[in-house]
Amino acid sequence: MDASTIIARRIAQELRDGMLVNLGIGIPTLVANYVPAGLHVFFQSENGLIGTGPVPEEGMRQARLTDAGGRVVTALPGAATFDSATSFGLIRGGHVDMTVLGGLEVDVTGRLANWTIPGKMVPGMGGAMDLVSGARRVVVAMQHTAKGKSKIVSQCRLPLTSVRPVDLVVTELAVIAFPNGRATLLEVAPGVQVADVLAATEAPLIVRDDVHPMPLGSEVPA
Amino acid sequence: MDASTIIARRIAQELRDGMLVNLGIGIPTLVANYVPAGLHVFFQSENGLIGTGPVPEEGMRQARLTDAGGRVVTALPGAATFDSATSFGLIRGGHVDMTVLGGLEVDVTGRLANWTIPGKMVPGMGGAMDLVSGARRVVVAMQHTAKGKSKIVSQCRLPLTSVRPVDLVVTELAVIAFPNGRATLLEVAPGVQVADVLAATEAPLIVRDDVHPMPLGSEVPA
Amino acid sequence: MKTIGLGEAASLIPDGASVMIGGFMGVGTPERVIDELVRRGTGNLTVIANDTAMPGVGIGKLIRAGLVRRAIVSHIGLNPETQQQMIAGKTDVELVPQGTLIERIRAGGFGLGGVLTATGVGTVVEKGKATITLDGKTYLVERPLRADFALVSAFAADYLGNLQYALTARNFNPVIAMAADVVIVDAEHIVPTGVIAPDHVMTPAPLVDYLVAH
Amino acid sequence: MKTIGLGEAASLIPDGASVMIGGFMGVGTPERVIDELVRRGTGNLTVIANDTAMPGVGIGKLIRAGLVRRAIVSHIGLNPETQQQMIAGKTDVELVPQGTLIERIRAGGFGLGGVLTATGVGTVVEKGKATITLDGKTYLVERPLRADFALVSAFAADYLGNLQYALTARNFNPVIAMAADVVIVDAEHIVPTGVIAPDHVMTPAPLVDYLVAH
Repeated sequence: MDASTIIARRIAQELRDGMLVNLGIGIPTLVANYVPAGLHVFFQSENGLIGTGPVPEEGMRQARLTDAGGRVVTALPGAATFDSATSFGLIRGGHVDMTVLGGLEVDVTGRLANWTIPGKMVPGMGGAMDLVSGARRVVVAMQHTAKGKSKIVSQCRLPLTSVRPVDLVVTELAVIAFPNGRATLLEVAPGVQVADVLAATEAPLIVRDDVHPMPLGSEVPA
Repeated sequence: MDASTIIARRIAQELRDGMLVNLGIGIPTLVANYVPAGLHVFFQSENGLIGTGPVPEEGMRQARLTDAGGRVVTALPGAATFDSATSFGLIRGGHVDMTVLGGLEVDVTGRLANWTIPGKMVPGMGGAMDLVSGARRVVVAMQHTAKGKSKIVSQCRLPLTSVRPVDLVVTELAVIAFPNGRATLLEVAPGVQVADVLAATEAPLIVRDDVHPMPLGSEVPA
Repeated sequence: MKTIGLGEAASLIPDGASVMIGGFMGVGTPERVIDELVRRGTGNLTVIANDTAMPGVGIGKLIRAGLVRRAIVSHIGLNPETQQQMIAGKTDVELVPQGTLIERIRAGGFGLGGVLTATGVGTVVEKGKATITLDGKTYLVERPLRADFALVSAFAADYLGNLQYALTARNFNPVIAMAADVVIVDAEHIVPTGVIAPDHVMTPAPLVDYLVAH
Repeated sequence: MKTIGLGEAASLIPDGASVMIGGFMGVGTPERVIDELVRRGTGNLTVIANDTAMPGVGIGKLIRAGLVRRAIVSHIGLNPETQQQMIAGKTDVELVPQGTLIERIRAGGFGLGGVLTATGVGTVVEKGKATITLDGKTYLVERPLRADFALVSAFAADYLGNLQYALTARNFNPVIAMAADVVIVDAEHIVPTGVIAPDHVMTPAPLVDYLVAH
């Protein structure tokens, strides 16, 4: 299983029936492919849609129906559309139960940087700052390292997305939470040892006695 | 012509094509009966309607279609409905070109009191404070006196609706504006003399050289 | 979203709860839920709504039954019973300009710490409020309002909980549906999922906690 | 509301104007009006919009033509040309969190002096902004945005100017239609008055100044 699949499948285990969930671009989008059977989850695209469905069949594209990445999608029965002020009211007002975003760095207290690399990449924060500040639960989906360097760091070098700590970081190696403001290892990926995670992580991690393997659910066809 | 008719017909002369106008309960409502021929005016009910029409024919009532006084009305072709936040966005944001409200007192600088008589009547301000603070043009429709006492006063004794001065006061005797923050007599009703107005008015009035009779338009059937 | 009976819906609301209620002079108010609260005698309520309607209509029923301890409303002009209870000290009435009231509720639901408005500056509404002067203009800092419950009246609800309102019965309803911990909806029509087109949904389903069964 | 030709519509907008433009990655952007601005070379514009789309798409056409002096947007990630112009100092880019951006535009259109939001507190977004601490929580005071023109893309407009948007092409459009001195609408369909039902009107007619003729 590749890194993205591990991350997406693990995060899908966080879904609960009736949740309103916002998925960022990239790995987070994949989470929608692994919704556990029997759950009804609402997916929001922050450009103004709840009930985002998969990409349409050939010949059935509607250019006015896109996700937050600008990709043409479909709408599930019972979908709702709305303007951007309402969309961010849902986000800022805590109506989004969970948001899944990519990350560049997460510090030892759970603070996320994910919107710019000064001098290199200035894409802008888009909706990320509102999502991290406002969603009930913030989950970061990212590879554990970039170019061999840990993305879970003692202190963020990059500009923060929010001072609010995230709730969970899921990588292809580990699941990390931040109880009492300290990065804590909860789970390891199948075949990964605690020592592997510690070796790959810059930030000091509290290791719980009950570190266990990630639940990945059963694969559901996309 | 009774007082209400004079006031309503005079105020109708202030209407311009394409205006969005909010009419308060009472005399202001009558203004809609005298829209000059050839003008298309949008009337807003602040409970969430633009395109408010007259009361329906017998047997055609729709209980979910009311004006700001709670009266069952109709909607004209091209009407629009919206929630209260949007309705007051239109008002506060200056999209309402003219509002016509009743008044209890207007002071010599044009400040209006129209929402409460402490110890006697506590109806609440409803939308009046937003209308007076936010509409582009504020016109007060009221009788010149109440129980023989002038309602145009040196200083309001009643709690103010807004510190923003109104633009025009129309009574059954006179039209008064507030250039440079001073009550100024512009027009008198048919058959009324300047001296009659001065005698009926507590506030000192500046009398313009060119005081002229109120234009009342031609009566348009309701 | 869960579908429940009328009695069960009303039983969720304890004495002393804060309750936002849709409606403008009784138009767009969930009458059935109000009737059930009156029947049960759920009291000591804080009601946040545009008005208290007329005696014996909509929120006026709660007033008449003496169930409202505190009302945050924009006016009570058409309900002399509210005025009497206010003067008698039975009901605290906080009068808020209508545009400010709906904007405070929206701020509560939209996650804002407040809004700045010129409405009420220099009037009794200013009393006890922070003001801020920006670019030479003074504004009141108006704080968000939230409630334990929102009692929403809709024209149609689908099986998921998407809502549609009709004509001027919309008023406060979509805004209060954002601003309460528990949202209870009474819909005139319940329709299968998909019957309300996405562009016509006025309150998205995830905001609705309970739909009162027909 | 006045119906005018495309050329006349674009000619209303002078060099140096501030322009709010609807759309999200080009979806819901009035392409015809943009094309005409490019043809005329209307430059030195301040653009307020969610993003600058992609190179050669929507607002990306204005960028490519070098017509944008200043952009107030939430991201430019999919348009490297905007990034290049920013680095070269040709275009000032002010990045604003998307939820804050739309709320600032709304405040401009809804007559608010600003809104208080926790979004951006403790980040670079806070720089140069007033903060206010209420009940122990710190908020940024975010000021209203307005523009000389709003360029709105609608799905349908009726003869009076009532507008309806479709699906995710709605985005910023109904909000900018409240926040500009002059509102110019390009609608995919023009329909007789009454064809859009009152409950389906998303922008009421009095907000629209000009409708581009078909």
